[in-house]
Amino acid sequence: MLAELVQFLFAGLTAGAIYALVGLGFGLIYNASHVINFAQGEFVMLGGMTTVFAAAAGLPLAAAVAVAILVTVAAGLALEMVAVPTRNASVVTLIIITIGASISYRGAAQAFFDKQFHTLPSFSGEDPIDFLGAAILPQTLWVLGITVLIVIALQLFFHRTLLGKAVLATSHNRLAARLVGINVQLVLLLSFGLSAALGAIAGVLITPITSTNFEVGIMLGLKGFCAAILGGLGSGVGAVVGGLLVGLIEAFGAGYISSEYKDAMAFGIILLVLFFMPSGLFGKRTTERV
Amino acid sequence: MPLLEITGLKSHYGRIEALHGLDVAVEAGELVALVGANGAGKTTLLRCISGVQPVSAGRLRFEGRDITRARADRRVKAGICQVPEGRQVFGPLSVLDNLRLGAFRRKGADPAADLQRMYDLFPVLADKRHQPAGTLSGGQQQMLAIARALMADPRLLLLDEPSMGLAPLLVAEIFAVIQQLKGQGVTIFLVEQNAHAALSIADRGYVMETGRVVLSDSGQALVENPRVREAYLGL
Amino acid sequence: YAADGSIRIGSFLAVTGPASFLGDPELKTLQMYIELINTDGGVNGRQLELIHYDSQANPKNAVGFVKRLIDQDEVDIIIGGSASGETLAVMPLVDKAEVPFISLAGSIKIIDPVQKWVFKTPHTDRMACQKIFEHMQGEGIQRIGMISGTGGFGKSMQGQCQEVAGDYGIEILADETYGPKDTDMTAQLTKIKGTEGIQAVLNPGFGQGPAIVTKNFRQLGFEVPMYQSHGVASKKYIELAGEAAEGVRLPAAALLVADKLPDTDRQKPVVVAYKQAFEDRHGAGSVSTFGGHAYDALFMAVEAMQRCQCSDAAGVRDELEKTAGFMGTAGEVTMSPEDHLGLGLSAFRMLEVKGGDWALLD
Amino acid sequence: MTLLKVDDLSKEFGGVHAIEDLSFVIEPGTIHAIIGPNGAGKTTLFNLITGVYTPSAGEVYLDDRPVTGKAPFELARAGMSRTFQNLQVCLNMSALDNVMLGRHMHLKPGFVSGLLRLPGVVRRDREARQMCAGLMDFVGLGNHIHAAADSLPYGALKRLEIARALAAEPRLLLLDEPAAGLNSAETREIDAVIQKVAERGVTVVLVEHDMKLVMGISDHVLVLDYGRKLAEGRPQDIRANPDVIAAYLGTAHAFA
Amino acid sequence: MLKVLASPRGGGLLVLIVLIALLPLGFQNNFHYDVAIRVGFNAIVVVGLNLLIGYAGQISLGHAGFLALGAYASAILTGSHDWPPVLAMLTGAVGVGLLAFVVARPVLRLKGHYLAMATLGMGMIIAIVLNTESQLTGGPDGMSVWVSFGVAGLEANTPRQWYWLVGALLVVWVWLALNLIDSPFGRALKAVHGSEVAAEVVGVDTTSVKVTVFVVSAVVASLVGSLSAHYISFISPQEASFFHSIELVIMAVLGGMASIYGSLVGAAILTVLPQVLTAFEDFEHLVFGLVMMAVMIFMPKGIVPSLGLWLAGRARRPGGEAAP
Ligand SMILES: Nc1ncnc2c1ncn2[C@@H]1O[C@H](COP(=O)(O)OP(=O)(O)OP(=O)(O)O)[C@@H](O)[C@H]1O
Ligand SMILES: Nc1ncnc2c1ncn2[C@@H]1O[C@H](COP(=O)(O)OP(=O)(O)OP(=O)(O)O)[C@@H](O)[C@H]1O
Ligand SMILES: [Mg+2]
Ligand SMILES: [Mg+2]
Repeated sequence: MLAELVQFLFAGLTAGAIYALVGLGFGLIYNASHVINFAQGEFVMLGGMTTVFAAAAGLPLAAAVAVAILVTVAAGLALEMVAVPTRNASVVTLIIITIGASISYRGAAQAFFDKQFHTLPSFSGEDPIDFLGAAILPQTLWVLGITVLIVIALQLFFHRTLLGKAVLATSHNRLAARLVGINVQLVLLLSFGLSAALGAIAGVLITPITSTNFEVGIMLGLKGFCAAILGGLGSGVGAVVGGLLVGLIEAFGAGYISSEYKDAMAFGIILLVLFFMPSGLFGKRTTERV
Repeated sequence: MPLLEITGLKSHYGRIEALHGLDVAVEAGELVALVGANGAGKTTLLRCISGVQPVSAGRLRFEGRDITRARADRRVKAGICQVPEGRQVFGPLSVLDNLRLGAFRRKGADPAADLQRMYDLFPVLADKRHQPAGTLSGGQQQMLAIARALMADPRLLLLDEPSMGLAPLLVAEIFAVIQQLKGQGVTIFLVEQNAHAALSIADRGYVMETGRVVLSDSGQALVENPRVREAYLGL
Repeated sequence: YAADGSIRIGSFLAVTGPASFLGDPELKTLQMYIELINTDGGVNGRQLELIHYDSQANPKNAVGFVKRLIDQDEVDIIIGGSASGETLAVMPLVDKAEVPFISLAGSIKIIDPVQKWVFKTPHTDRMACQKIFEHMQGEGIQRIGMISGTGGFGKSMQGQCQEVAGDYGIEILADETYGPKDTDMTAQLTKIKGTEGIQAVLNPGFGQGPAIVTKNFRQLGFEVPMYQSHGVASKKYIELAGEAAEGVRLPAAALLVADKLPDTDRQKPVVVAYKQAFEDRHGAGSVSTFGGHAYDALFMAVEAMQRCQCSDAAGVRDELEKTAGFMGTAGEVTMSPEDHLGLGLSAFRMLEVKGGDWALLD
Repeated sequence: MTLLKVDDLSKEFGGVHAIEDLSFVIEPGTIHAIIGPNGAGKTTLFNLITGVYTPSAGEVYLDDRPVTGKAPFELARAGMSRTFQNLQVCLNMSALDNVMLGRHMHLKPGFVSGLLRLPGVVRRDREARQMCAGLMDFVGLGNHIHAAADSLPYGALKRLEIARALAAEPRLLLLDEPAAGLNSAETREIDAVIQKVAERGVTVVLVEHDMKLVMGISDHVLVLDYGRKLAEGRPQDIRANPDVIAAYLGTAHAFA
Repeated sequence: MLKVLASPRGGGLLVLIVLIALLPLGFQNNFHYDVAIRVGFNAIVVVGLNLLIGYAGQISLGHAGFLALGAYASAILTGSHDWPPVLAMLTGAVGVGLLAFVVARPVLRLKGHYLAMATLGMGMIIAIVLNTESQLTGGPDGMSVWVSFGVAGLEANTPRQWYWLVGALLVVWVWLALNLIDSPFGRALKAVHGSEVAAEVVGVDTTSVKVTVFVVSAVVASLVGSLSAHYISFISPQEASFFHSIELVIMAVLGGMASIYGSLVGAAILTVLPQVLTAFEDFEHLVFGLVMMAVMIFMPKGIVPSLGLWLAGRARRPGGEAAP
């Protein structure tokens, strides 16, 4: 019984950590621009796919990962440069631009890589670790560990550094940000670049678990969006809690109730949470006054 | 050589020309006031100077260097700071963070000392330093906007209606601060609806009407000018 | 037919979207062989022209494209429909327009009841269930757990297997599902593992899902055998699941074990040739039974046209129905007015993954 | 009968008492000013009265009936209308449409009648359009009638809000710093507007830091400080009140 | 000329009618009718959605769910229960209307991206139910709709008949929508977008406005779902998918937010474009994405409003940053 429960728990944590990683990327761009980047999942895809193909081309794995991060960051910067100069565009317009970008990245991956699924070797083997009778893959621990590291780094960046504050300021009021001397363009490039890098790292980390192909970004992006919203947009801790929660609901839902409706349960619970906490679990209440 | 020299400045919103070729000069250490009716283009002018509003013709020179195309953040670095119309504080950030961001472009300054100066100036900001700026009252936000600009240690301070929404006591105080800053050698370009007070302390003043400078003279002369008295001072 | 005298072959395949690993090799196969046939002088002295649209496995897109193929492109025959949903969606259209249509999808509903203009090449999902259960019966397995994908294929297999299980004295004690893009299935598998008396686990599904299921299956240390369906019948599955795939059993066409077939096997020349041709062009290990479905459809059609020396719809259809002893990648096909599939259970082979490759079980 | 009665009203924001145990009444047909230092709670009070915030404690009565907790639109329909210190203008609409919005509840704004464009809708709309253009003229926006709201300068937006509030034909009009951003000459125009409105029998409550305006037109002044009542009375008394001078007006202030 | 086109009842509708009347002259085969009919269906849904998204500023990423519910109601009621199509359609619409009404209040309290998430979740739940309850819905393989659509003996069977039916419905709906946005209700709708508090304090019950338009757009989607189910004679859970919802939103935004005619243009472009792009084969998706981005970058307000502004010579220069 306990073993089963622990197994469900880790099933949830595995999926959840993946969602959390993607959710963090959403938060990063949101924090700088108030844009929901629907191409976030494609960053994850590009990270995984580029690594696979670079490795297949003969690069050692570490070099392949570096190449993948570079390629993905370039994709992120390119997105920022074409999308954000559309300054007086509404948020919805920007969302549509990022959807267009996600379709393009997918299309490019399909045309220049292939349509097959691919996988990468696990970082430290496939032998499951026994924990209270449950079997856990070492790769899951990698994902969880790096997620924690990233969230700490982001937390420090946004709460402890002036540059982090400048990023937040930029998203809230671009005019005022320029008036206090923030190089808005640079801040945006920085956050898109970081977010892409984060996506690429996520892609490399999770490919051994989930495998990758040119379309994996869609569902990962969607789940990452759920994580970011459930946790409260812009909150790093929120994205992680949101991601893990979605993963856990799915795992426990599948384990104890119905595997067919586990996704519906996750969405249902997100809806319920939002009804009572309209800005997510850790989201800032709006501070604008009339 | 004037600190700020504007020649033939034009600016557009879409195809509508809001500024029709302005010539304005501000000497170093001067306090210059700009008055004009609603929609005269005062705010537009200040935004052009700060580089957040595109210039369609004309030149802006700061210390003799052409800054017409310079990025806004470069101008801040060069010492041009603005208290914008409508406060524009960073709502979700704390008061303290707003102030720190005011000094974003300053290297090597001692923020603690400057912060203390701001808290002395506006004690309420010290009380509320950890609150999100968006929850402040209108007047408190105005104080924050002023303090934020001062944190940058400006050489040219652009003030767009700094007394708006402030209680009478504070209005008097703001004008005192402006004079004090001038005493410290800060050059000030002041847009103010409280035209009487502004012109009274200004070295010189400009009067704008629908995108043009129609009058410029010493502050005192403008206060006494019958046309100004009638149209802007309500006397 | 077309003004330039060529024979037009229309096709709609799920080249992208959730079923892209079906549509992609199918399209590649069609393209490759039509090119080859054309360099050999075409069919009945006429060139073949392929007109293809990517349906993304969305029935609505498929309906639109089939209308386009019929009304605008005026094709002579349609080959396509990688997935069952899109095939079922367009069947009324081809029926009304009276265009011969060979489907590449699995569902038994496509040919049962028989529709005049609709044929199909792959084994049905029902046959796969039967083949698997037949094997289980032989192994003395009576109680199983099942974990299926919720996509069209998995869901259909799930239903069919439930229906025929009783015929083989098999009881499905646990019946779990997972979404097509799920990243972790240990929760469902844990539940199956906790079910008393399970002697085997069956996982119908396609895409990366079965590979994850397989890995999770090993992770949890199951001691019973795992059965997969023909939905994973490509080398890719072994690659993705890695060592975890060792010992997994599945029913599949002979194509997967082309080289290992005894030389006496009548199917051997066909599958070896196809495998060679495909892998020469798209890389070693790239062949799958899915592309083979397209191969079978194309050549069945071509042979029908050659037999009747015609390409008009009615002629080709009638001739297709008379297909007999056609040796394709899926097996030997003999159609009749009552059977628009023409494959028997024997066309399926039971395979097992051994040493990172397929091995014949029988 | 009192028009508005505020009884022991309090509002707390996470420990900050923006309004504390405040009580006062407003008689119909008067101009009532509320002044006080920045952060005294004036805007919060407006938000409480108009239903934008719900009070932590206390009651608001309109025509002696309790209206605490009612939604802003219900209070608007009961005869309240207001402007905002932090402008609330619909920038996606034309200036005139913003004012027309003020007429909303007088136009029988049904969904079906709008869908079918029944003759009554057209007629009422045309009349409203005329009336609202007149109102814009009245507040000094005559030359902005066809402008897009997002192209108006700050001062014009403030007046636009006044016109919108007037279009609702309220019995009780609450103005939050109507003269902010206006120069002295323009303030005088607003002064005249307010007086004319009051003459028509509308009760006006005014929050304003321009003492010349406040002292010139109000019948009654309420002074807030730290969310509490500091003083209340006729303008001339308030001006001389040492507490008010110390907390708000300042001695240096030479008001005419 | 453009002013006339852009002014609601000043001729735009006439142009639309003439266009619909003359278009068949250029049609060479049934496929062309088919594309036009699908443009029409999409346009009707998108006009409704634009009332919600473009005018009231409330995003929904779940409307495909409502559309699919309408489609399934029609399929199931006419198929398994032998109901007349119109009755089935109306029953579906009432059901969807009720559902939308029930969820509207809590959902529409949310703002921006949170609202997007909630509506997306709602649509996903609908899609999952349709996918899972295969006894009723046929599961992922979908189900056929055998009954032809008809009222009182008049049936739509040929593409031509469908074309005129859809064309007529589109014209009526566009006319109604144009009326609506030019009415006090429409002003309230726009005000909800502009500033909810401002609308509230002049007596607009913003909640009820939002709920009304949400329900209306859902019902319109449901009706179109029913009709298109009969037209295509097949439905699948993909109708309810998140992609379909997104596709509808893209049509609204691409054509132009808060623009009725924009919705028509958006629907037309997004329906026709994929047919054109098939020529690019492997690069189809890449090109499609790039086209979408390019349109939104160069016409951030959407095609119709941006062209309108541009032609009217009032296009804002880029970089003019308005205070938020
Ligand atoms: N975003 C905009 N779009 C179009 N026109 C604008 C925009 N902003 C300002 N204008 C126009 O530019 C002119 C100058 O406006 P500006 O804001 O500079 O005036 P101002 O002198 O600061 O007025 P106020 O005293 O009210 O602040 C006005 O006629 C105004 O209508
Ligand atoms: N949402 C909120 N959260 C926290 N504190 C708030 C909030 N709203 C108002 N306050 C606090 O309540 C106090 C009263 O604010 P209010 O805006 O009512 O002042 P005011 O009298 O209108 O001032 P001003 O003249 O500057 O406009 C202020 O100290 C403010 O910081
Ligand atoms: Mg201004
Ligand atoms: Mg206030």
